[in-house]
Amino acid sequence: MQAFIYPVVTAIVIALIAALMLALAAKFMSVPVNETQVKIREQLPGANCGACGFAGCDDYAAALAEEGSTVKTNLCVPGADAAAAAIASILGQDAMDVIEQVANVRCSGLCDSTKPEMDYQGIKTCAAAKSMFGGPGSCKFGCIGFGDCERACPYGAIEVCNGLAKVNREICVGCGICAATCPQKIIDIIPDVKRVFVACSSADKGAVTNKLCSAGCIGCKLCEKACKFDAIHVEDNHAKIDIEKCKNCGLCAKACPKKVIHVYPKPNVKPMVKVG
Amino acid sequence: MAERHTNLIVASAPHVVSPANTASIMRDVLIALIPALAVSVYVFGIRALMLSVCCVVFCVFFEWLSRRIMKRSNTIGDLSAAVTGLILAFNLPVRLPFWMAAVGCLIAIVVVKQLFGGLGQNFANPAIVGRITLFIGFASPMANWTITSRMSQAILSAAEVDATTGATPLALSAAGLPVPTNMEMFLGLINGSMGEISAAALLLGGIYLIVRKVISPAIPVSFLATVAVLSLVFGLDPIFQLCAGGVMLGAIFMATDYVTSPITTTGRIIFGIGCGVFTMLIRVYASYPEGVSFAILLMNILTPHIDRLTRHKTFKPAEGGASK
Amino acid sequence: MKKTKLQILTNGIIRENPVLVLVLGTCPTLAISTQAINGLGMGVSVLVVLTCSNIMISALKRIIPDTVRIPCYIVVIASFVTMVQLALKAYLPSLDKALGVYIPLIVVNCIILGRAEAFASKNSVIDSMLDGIGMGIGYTLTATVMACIRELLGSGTIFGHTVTAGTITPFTIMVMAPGGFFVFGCLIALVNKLTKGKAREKQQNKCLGCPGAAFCSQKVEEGGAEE
Amino acid sequence: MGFSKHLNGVHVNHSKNTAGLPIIPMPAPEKVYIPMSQHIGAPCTPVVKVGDAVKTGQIIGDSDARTSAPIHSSVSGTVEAITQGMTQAGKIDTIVVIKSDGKRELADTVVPPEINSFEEFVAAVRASGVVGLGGAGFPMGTKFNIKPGTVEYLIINGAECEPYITVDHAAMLEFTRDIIDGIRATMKWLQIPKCYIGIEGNKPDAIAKFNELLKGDESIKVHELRQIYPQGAERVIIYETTGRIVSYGMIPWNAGCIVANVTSMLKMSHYLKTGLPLVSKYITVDGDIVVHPQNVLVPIGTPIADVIDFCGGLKEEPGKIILGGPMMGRATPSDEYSVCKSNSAILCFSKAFSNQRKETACINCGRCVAACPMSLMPARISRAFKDKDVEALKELDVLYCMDCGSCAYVCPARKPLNFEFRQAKAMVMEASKK
Amino acid sequence: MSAATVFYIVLSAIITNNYVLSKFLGICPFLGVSKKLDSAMGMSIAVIFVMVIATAVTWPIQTYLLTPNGIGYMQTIIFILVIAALVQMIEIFLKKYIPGLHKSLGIYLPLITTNCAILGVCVLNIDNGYGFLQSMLNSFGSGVGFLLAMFLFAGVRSKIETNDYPEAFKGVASTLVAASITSLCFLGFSGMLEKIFGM
Repeated sequence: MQAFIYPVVTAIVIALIAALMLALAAKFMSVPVNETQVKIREQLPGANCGACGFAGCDDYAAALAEEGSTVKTNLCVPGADAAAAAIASILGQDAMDVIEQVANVRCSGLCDSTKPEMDYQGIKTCAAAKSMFGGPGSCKFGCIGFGDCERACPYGAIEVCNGLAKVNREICVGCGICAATCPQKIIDIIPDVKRVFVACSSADKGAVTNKLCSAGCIGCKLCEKACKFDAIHVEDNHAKIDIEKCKNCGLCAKACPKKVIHVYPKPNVKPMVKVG
Repeated sequence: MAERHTNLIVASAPHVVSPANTASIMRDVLIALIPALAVSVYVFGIRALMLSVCCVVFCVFFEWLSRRIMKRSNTIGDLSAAVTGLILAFNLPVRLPFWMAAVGCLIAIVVVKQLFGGLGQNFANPAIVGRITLFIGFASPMANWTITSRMSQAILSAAEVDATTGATPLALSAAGLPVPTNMEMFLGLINGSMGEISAAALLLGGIYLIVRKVISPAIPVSFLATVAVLSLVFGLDPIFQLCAGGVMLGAIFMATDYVTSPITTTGRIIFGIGCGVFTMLIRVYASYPEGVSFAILLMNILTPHIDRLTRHKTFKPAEGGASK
Repeated sequence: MKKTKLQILTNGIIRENPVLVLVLGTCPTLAISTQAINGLGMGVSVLVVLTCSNIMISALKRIIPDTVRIPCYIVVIASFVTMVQLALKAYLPSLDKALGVYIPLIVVNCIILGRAEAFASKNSVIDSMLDGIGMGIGYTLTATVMACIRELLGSGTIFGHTVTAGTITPFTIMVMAPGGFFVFGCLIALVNKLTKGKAREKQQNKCLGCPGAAFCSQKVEEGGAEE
Repeated sequence: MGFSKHLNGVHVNHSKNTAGLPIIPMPAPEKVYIPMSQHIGAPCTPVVKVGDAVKTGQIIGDSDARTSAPIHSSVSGTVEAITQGMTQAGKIDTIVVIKSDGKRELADTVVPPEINSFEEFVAAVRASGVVGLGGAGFPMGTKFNIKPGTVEYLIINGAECEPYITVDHAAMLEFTRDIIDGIRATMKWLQIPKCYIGIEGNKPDAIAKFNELLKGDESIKVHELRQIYPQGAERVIIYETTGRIVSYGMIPWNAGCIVANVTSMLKMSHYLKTGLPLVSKYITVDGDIVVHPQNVLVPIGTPIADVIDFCGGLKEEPGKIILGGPMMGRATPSDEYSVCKSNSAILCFSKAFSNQRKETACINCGRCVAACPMSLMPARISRAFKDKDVEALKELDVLYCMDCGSCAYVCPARKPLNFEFRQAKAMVMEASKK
Repeated sequence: MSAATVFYIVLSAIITNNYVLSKFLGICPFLGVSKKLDSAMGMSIAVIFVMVIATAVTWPIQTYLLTPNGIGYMQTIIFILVIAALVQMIEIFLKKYIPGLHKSLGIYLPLITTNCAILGVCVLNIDNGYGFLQSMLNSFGSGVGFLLAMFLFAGVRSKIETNDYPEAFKGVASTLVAASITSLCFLGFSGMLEKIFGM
């Protein structure tokens, strides 16, 4: 009988002592933690992309937990509606939809549509190349094509093909890291619902652009005439679309002689035209 | 208007570069190893040459193969694999079966170097790890020393007394037997790993490397000096300790491997001293007779820390000096 | 998505192999895999403990209060470990001697605690048992394979039977510490290759490589450590 | 760090092929293309219109900004166009195109200035259009616009440590007297007690000539610099002559010094004597494929192609054309760019010579660490740059890199180290802005 | 106990019988927390701390409670209970009274409960038949040995962390190969301490 009692009693006594001490310790030495913040942080994807405007996910969670109602719950673009809803429910607020954003490259100059101006033998990044006479291409406004954006994208949504960055709109969450990285500043972050874009940023005069790139906007203003909503205008020698006014009709794209206005298919429909 | 020149090369300054490149440095190391190779062929016979060629060929082959499998650029042209192969060969006893040497090459090139991304990214010297692995893995073949008629009388007579003592001078010394004279040690008329026997030939190579500015004297000098000083401290003959075993080969060719040694001169001196201290500690106290390779490996592992602590101080005014 | 019983059972063998994919229980695997028999013995011991503790914890999951669940799990596991230890001592004393301290250390083998926390505390008794058996087989296979490789290369034998010894000089370093790390690394690389990198994502993305993964309240990342 | 210790550097092959050759003036080209930003600071706005007739030395661009220098027409003729275009500085800039009438008539404004006060001196220096002609392009007028008496040392940079370039050397031999006059004027108006003329030891004739003319003048001393690149870098020459340390975030004035290039001093001196502003530049034309390597006096704005033609053209299709020295100069994409104030050389190299950089892996040899004059750790900075580790870059003091290129010169792996560091600096600046 | 014995026990636990590199105890944190030197050192110091305290508690329990009552087999259960409670206690204590230390060590404490090196050292002290003082020395030495291994390996990892590994070897696999090479150099010291201290 003793063979059973000793181990059981010892184990119980030691366990009790340990439990008691821990319970006492927990009671007298506790330090409060902000659990809301931890919970919110768990809902965020942890990409630390900064699309919310805070310095990383932790920061955003802290701001939400501490300032509550003053910080919007729908700022996390990568986490999309799911994260927004989860955060809202943690904070006991109504869920808000995230305005889905997507990146768009304002250039269509593929390797065969434009020519290099020099034999660039430096570091193969766009930022470095830009510091050398504005990049190896003869057009100084377009995509340099060394893929700084591709390396920066945490989602693998942007890729350089044939010398031009292309965004995969299915994967892109619109976090804006590529736009911040691009030394040419030709990547825009725009609401996903907008589907008509001018894929050129050249500020060269039409004649110059025409000489340098077969896929460049020459500022002919045919699109301006085609647009029924006064949404497209030529500024800085290339067409620009006013996002507020654009109704996605695509008439400008039909009118464009250089085919630099692209129309993306509606979301959730298989893409018909690939970017660029 | 003149004839136009367009589409020129645009690259960043400087537009001129020093003549030394990786391949030329490695070539210099290979040249510096020739005297030691010659001595080992003289002492051990033609098999020394065969084993060396075998190691070089295997190393280059493994380098080529692994780069190919990883679908990366071919790097055998930088000659670093050939250098590894030759140095590894120098660390082997001349009778070692060729397949064992090949295992060493496999470990050195594939495991230690290419698995970590290739030249410049390994943290331990490939030849050293190759040697240690063989040394521990194939303990008896790696201690199977050969006696030839060109060796010192002390070794020949020791072999006659006891057939099992095909031993190195260090083993003789440990066993309390008479050891070769210092001159014989210096010239290399002894047995041991095939490339490390002749201190004279290795020194010649070392001087060549220093003159060609391939290596800085910091590591060899501090390493050898530490060994000498510690020998005196332990009451041993410093010349014997310097010429015996792998100290010369290690100090001149293995500890000075750029990739695995510190980058600053101060760091290199600390590295050399560390190598010397551990070498002597292992020689005197541990169960292995020779500690050079363990010492260098340990210092290789410590190199990141040494580098961290011996950083150059940037040229700037002392704290609180005039600033904007 | 609900997994079928078969999936639960086979999950642990390759796709979520506890050692090679989740990188749990590395210490005993490395330490005992010098001989195939030890690997097998260790594997079976873990299998038994894992299955029993999974069943027990799953059965008790409603009774155990949430706040003290970890100590409770540990006690349950420790009890089974002690039983296995006593059984080995009685019936296989040579194996017990060979495995030595690593038998009591099964208690802190993260596989067991990890499965208790991640699976058994949330699933039915039957599922938990299957999970335990599957994971246990995964562990046993890995430990045995690794031990076979090391024994073959390092001593030229497998399960003590001479294979190459005598014809090829054994590469003794394989049964020493460096050989253990190396073979383990190569096996993980092999699994990475077979799963086309999916295994690596698992190794990196969660803190599965650390022993406290199951119940670590503060993420280690905060302190700068990762994996 | 004691004064006795020298800064690191690299031994570069001097290749001073044109040393001892006289400076040959080049006739006005058909057209000159004068960019409006040839200096550090605010770009000038054109003050002429298309169709205007201009004369040599007439101001065609000016700015009100404190840090700026006026730009003068280098030829006489008519303004043909004012366009936007890429300049040799790699930026898009306003360019005034002047069609030369071939006469190079001087403007009426070219009369020696009258100087009676510090203010008038500074105004004259500014009006001369002289900028840091060694390559930096900092306006002299701004540099000298300090409180008189606050500077202890005037340092004249005659190191000319870049290989190939010999124009400073030629100018020092030819116009020694003018340079000394310029120095004396500067010392007088800025109340500087002491002047060092730093000349690298490979120009003993220039050192001898200065010593001879300065006999008995204790305030101006010639300092023979070691023959090691980069002795001419501002921070290095200040340290080597005075032992003072100027580093990132400081200007020489913080250390009580003013540094001026020897040619800048000469051009300023010429302006004070004749009133002719900076309209032409001494240029070394050299390189393995130039038919007649020589030193030329080139009107500013002359296309590179014209200068090369003047020197007999090229023996073969060039691989690289470099503006400036081979250590810090810029390779241009084409020879359509024009010469500007801060150029001192045009070097043309064959394709074979240019294609010598094939990057391999860093082998940690430590040559870059031994070479860096700023005692940085280039190999580690390069690694941190590769890892995009901004914290480490900052900690490794990448901002103190002065882009001298010593590290990249010695690198056996042919890594473009200093180019990487330029990117790294941009990364650090970007991060600290946030 | 002579000074030589003291040094022998401590040094052999540090070098020749290094817990991590020759006994494979505490591999998880060795691989997991060695990426940065700071965290590696924090973890190691926490381990030394807990090891010594755990030994101080478990040794008397075994010697005075379990063995005399013939329930030595309860060792595993009791030890792990005690260690778990101890770690928790230490954490709560540090959090309250030495928040600075808690900030630097605290995050490692929960990981230590299941660090097999802790339980291992407690069990091995008993298995080896060490007395109390010897056990304490052995625990301390083992902790320092852990620290040494972490220190060396943190350096190695800082150097190789961002290498371009072959695809399959990225991550844990390459870390293990690096550990393999690191453990190699410890073999060189075998027999050294026995010779020095004449054991």
